[in-house]
Amino acid sequence: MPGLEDLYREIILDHYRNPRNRGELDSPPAHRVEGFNPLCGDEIVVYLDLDDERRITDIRIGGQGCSISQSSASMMSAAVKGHTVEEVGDLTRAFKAMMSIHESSLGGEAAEPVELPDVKLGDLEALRGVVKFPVRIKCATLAWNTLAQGIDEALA
Amino acid sequence: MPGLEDLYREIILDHYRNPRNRGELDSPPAHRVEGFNPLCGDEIVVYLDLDDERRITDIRIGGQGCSISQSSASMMSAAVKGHTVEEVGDLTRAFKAMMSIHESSLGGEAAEPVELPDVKLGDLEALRGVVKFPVRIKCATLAWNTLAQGIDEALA
Amino acid sequence: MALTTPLDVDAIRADFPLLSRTVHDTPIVYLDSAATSQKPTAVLDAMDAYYRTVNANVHRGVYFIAEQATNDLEAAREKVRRFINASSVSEVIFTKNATESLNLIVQSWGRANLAAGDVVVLSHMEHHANIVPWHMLVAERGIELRWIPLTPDGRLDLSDLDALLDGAKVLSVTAMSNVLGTLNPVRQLTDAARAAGAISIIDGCQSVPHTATDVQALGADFVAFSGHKLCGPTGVGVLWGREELLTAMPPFIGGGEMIRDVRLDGFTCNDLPWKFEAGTPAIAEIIGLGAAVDYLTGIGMDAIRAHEHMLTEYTLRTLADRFGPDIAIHGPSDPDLRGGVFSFAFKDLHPHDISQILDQHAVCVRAGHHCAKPLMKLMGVGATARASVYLYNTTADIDALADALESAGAFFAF
Amino acid sequence: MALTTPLDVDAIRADFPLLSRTVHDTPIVYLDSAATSQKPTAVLDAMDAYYRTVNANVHRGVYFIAEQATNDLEAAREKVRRFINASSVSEVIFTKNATESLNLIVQSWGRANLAAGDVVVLSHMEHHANIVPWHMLVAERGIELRWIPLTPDGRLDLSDLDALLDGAKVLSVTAMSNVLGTLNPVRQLTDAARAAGAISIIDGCQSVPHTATDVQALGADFVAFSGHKLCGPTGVGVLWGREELLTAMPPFIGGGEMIRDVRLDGFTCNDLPWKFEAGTPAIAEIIGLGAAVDYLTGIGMDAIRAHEHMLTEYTLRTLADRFGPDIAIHGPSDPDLRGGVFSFAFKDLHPHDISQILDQHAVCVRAGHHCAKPLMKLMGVGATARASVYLYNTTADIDALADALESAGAFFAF
Ligand SMILES: Cc1ncc(COP(=O)(O)O)c(C=O)c1O
Ligand SMILES: Cc1ncc(COP(=O)(O)O)c(C=O)c1O
Repeated sequence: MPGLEDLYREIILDHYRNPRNRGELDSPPAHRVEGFNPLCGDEIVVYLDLDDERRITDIRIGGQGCSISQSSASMMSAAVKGHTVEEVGDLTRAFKAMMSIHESSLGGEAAEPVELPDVKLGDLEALRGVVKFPVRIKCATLAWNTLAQGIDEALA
Repeated sequence: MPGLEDLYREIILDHYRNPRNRGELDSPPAHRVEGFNPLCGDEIVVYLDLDDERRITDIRIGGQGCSISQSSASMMSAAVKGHTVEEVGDLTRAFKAMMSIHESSLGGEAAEPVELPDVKLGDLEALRGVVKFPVRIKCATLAWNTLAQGIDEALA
Repeated sequence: MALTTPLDVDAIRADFPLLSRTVHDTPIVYLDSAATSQKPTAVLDAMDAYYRTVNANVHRGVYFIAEQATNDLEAAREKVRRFINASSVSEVIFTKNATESLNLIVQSWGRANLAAGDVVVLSHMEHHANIVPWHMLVAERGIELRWIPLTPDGRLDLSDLDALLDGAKVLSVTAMSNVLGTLNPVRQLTDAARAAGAISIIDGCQSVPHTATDVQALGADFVAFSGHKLCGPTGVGVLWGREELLTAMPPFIGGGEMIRDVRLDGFTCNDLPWKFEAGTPAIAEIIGLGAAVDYLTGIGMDAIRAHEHMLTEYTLRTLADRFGPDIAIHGPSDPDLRGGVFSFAFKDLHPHDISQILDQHAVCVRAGHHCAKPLMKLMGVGATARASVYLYNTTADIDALADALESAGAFFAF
Repeated sequence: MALTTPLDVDAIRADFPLLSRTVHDTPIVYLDSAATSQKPTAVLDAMDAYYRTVNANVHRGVYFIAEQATNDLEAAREKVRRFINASSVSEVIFTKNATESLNLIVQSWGRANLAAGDVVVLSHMEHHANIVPWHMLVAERGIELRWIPLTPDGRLDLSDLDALLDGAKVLSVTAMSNVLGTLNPVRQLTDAARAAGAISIIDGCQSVPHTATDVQALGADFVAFSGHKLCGPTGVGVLWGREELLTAMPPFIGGGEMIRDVRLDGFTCNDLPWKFEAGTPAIAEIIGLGAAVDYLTGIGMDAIRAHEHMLTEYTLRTLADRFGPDIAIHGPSDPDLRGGVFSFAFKDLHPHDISQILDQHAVCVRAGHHCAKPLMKLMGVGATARASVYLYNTTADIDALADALESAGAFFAF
């Protein structure tokens, strides 16, 4: 049986207590995008600055949510800042692959082995335990889905 | 357990084989009314002549149905011909009272003891066994409900 | 002060198989009956017996088991009629859940009776099931929605009710909030609606399972509720409506059972209640619901309310005693004004995290927006944690909740 | 000539508790599976186990049993997806029955896409569930209905199909007639519809339980069927639709589960499939349906079709041999063109009377219009008697039917 320590790693609690890149950016010029978790009511707002080289020069996180969604957003913001959207795409795929075993089986689809992009997840590894708590996977992926949508919109 | 002989009395089969007052009347002057049993598809057409004294001077039965609905219509036609609508009303109430124990419990309502009008049912008594076959009650009452509707319409 | 209950809760608990299971090696503490209730053996047995010995399609078969299936289904309708004191079985329509019941009203009565600019009055504490169907009609028809506000302690603020109802065609409100526990003054509301010339619709999801219901005394035109919250199975709900209105309404779903005649060029509707029951009904579930109302009637709805009143008093007092300012329970503080649904904020913990940690102690509470996002917004929160009780809960369950909250507080202390 | 079956029917019969009951002291002979099937123990046990050990509301709970209930429900969706070879679980929508599935298409897709004068093509052999919803749209929108006629032996007469489809927006037909047993050439129909620029809707109520179904190979846009006819419980149906169409469609029933956000001034919809599943789902029933498709898959749909093909041959031959011109079986006489549904006229007996007398011999057949009144009118009858078989029926059941018919003939001989 998975225990609480699998879910609430120390580093997660640290990001929850001390969220990185919390706040807002003026929009415009920043791009602003909202995400919802329809199941629990968590909401996130991501503010993005992209430069001409498709690099995330700044990012801020607003909204409210549980320790998992907040810490995931905080870690994400730290991990993507300064990176190009291509690099962020790889990181997103790697992160979602880490989560996907359960996300897809929740949806009921067969668990296909996923080819991970060759990317270091770093601190984000701490969220691996979330897959043992399928309901919480959507908490962990909310920020990432919202970021992906924001990038799409900003580049459109 | 009720047996077939409770349902298919000889007199019922006789009316089924040799239906009385089968046919049509010119309409107008006759009043024509249709009835449906939505459950089984039985259909009945009643043609009525009423005189100025609210007396059924003639009646004809058309349509198609099972032995119970056909014989009930045939017996009804014989029983009401020549009677006033008031007399027919009493007869209808008496007949439906005979059927009602089960009709109402089918509908789920409490079986109230019913005060029968002081009316001789005659041959119609043969249909008493139908109450033991609740699904068939609607076969037996179809003609009567259709007649009542026709009288209402004719007098309206 | 000792609190007493009229119920033999030990005996009742033995009727509910799920309550004897464990979670993480700990006996389960089920405090989520506002989401769905547990089911007594009597209900499960009624459905199982139906499938094993009676199962046949209804309303059309002449043969023995088909007749019996029809009788069993219609007998369940009569049980529900009695349970809510409807004046006729024609007024008891089986749906798949309360959400469908409410949509049926909006899409049938609403489409037939409401035009652009017509006003429908809702409240800020409605469940999405009593909001979204109206939003859909706003989009389609241009009707206007007005909202009854709330007092700071989570009751309906009726000070401007007459103004809100002025010119309105419909008042649609919940009898009891599934978030705040608030019991609304239904009769006062339906009287005011009638005086204003509006029909009234009562969402009885949270009240019908927990208090004696007399639809005639409520003075409403429609009442909707679900089977699964009142010890019945999933897959069945009820719409009660006044016969006069139901008779005048166009059909909602078309198909078998609901017709008198079908031709290539049109159809005519069957009588009530079947006019609104197209297709093969949820036969086993309706029979299960009949068994559920028998079960609840056997125990007594007034006794159930008294038991939950006691638990409400105990819960409010216990949580306040043990956590003081660290806990805030939303909704009225007077147990006479509320049912056994307790949404709370605890320290600065997120409801999701609270529920997760409580689960480790086998304590089941819900965390989320409870399908009441407009209320969440009004309360200034994204979600709440919610514990809710039913006839099978005990003061020991509340103690377990408090103990588990204590460890949650400790776990997240920083 | 001996007929063989790939099924171990004795073993299968032992799985269905109802088949061991007696009626009037005679072992039951159940020949009404076209109305509803009997249920195997595996299905009843799955639902019972759910209620006894898992029961909790889905999609919103963090605690253990709520998570398990959600997993069980979504696992059942995946089972159904595999059973019909849908490309994604997003395309598998749970409804209360096939009737609701068809109404969902008409009221959501139809209202969004059809205007006055638009043509919908149906057939003369449709069930009311695939007629009345369209009549309702005729009344609301002024769409036009066209009807595919039938050949004298009860097949679709497709000689003018292209003309019927000319300019049509929708073709909606049954894959198999619930009266005549006719198996329609679905792929030919959907191809013709696509060529004409129409979407196609397949009523799979009678085909999905009895033959292997691959919704992608059918070439249709929507397929509707009910759980209760395929060994599943009452209270659950399925709508499969192509994701692209479902995504573009407006919601049908509004409430919890189907939303992403709700505000005072509007709402946004959730993703598929939940967008079309408002309110608490029929959780236990969906799980039961999952167990049913597991059961059928375990036996093998091709083997079931082969068994029923054998029974069809046996039935047609036996009734003809024993009653000659006294019996007329409607529909195609080639077992390759039909399933195991046998509507018949016997002497000049009314179907009601036939069924009544058969019941005395514990033989269960249906009598009535089978929710196909336009077809009855075309056939020139008010009703038919109908026997129908499934995987658990045997040639002995057909012999019992013939014996009982013989006594019915004798009883009414005059
Ligand atoms: C061909 C056909 N379509 C539709 C239906 C309607 O199914 P349900 O009553 O389960 O909604 C049936 C069964 O009654 C049927 O046989
Ligand atoms: C107040 C209220 N209304 C409506 C509903 C919807 O009920 P269901 O999901 O059974 O349709 C609920 C329960 O979720 C409720 O609590």
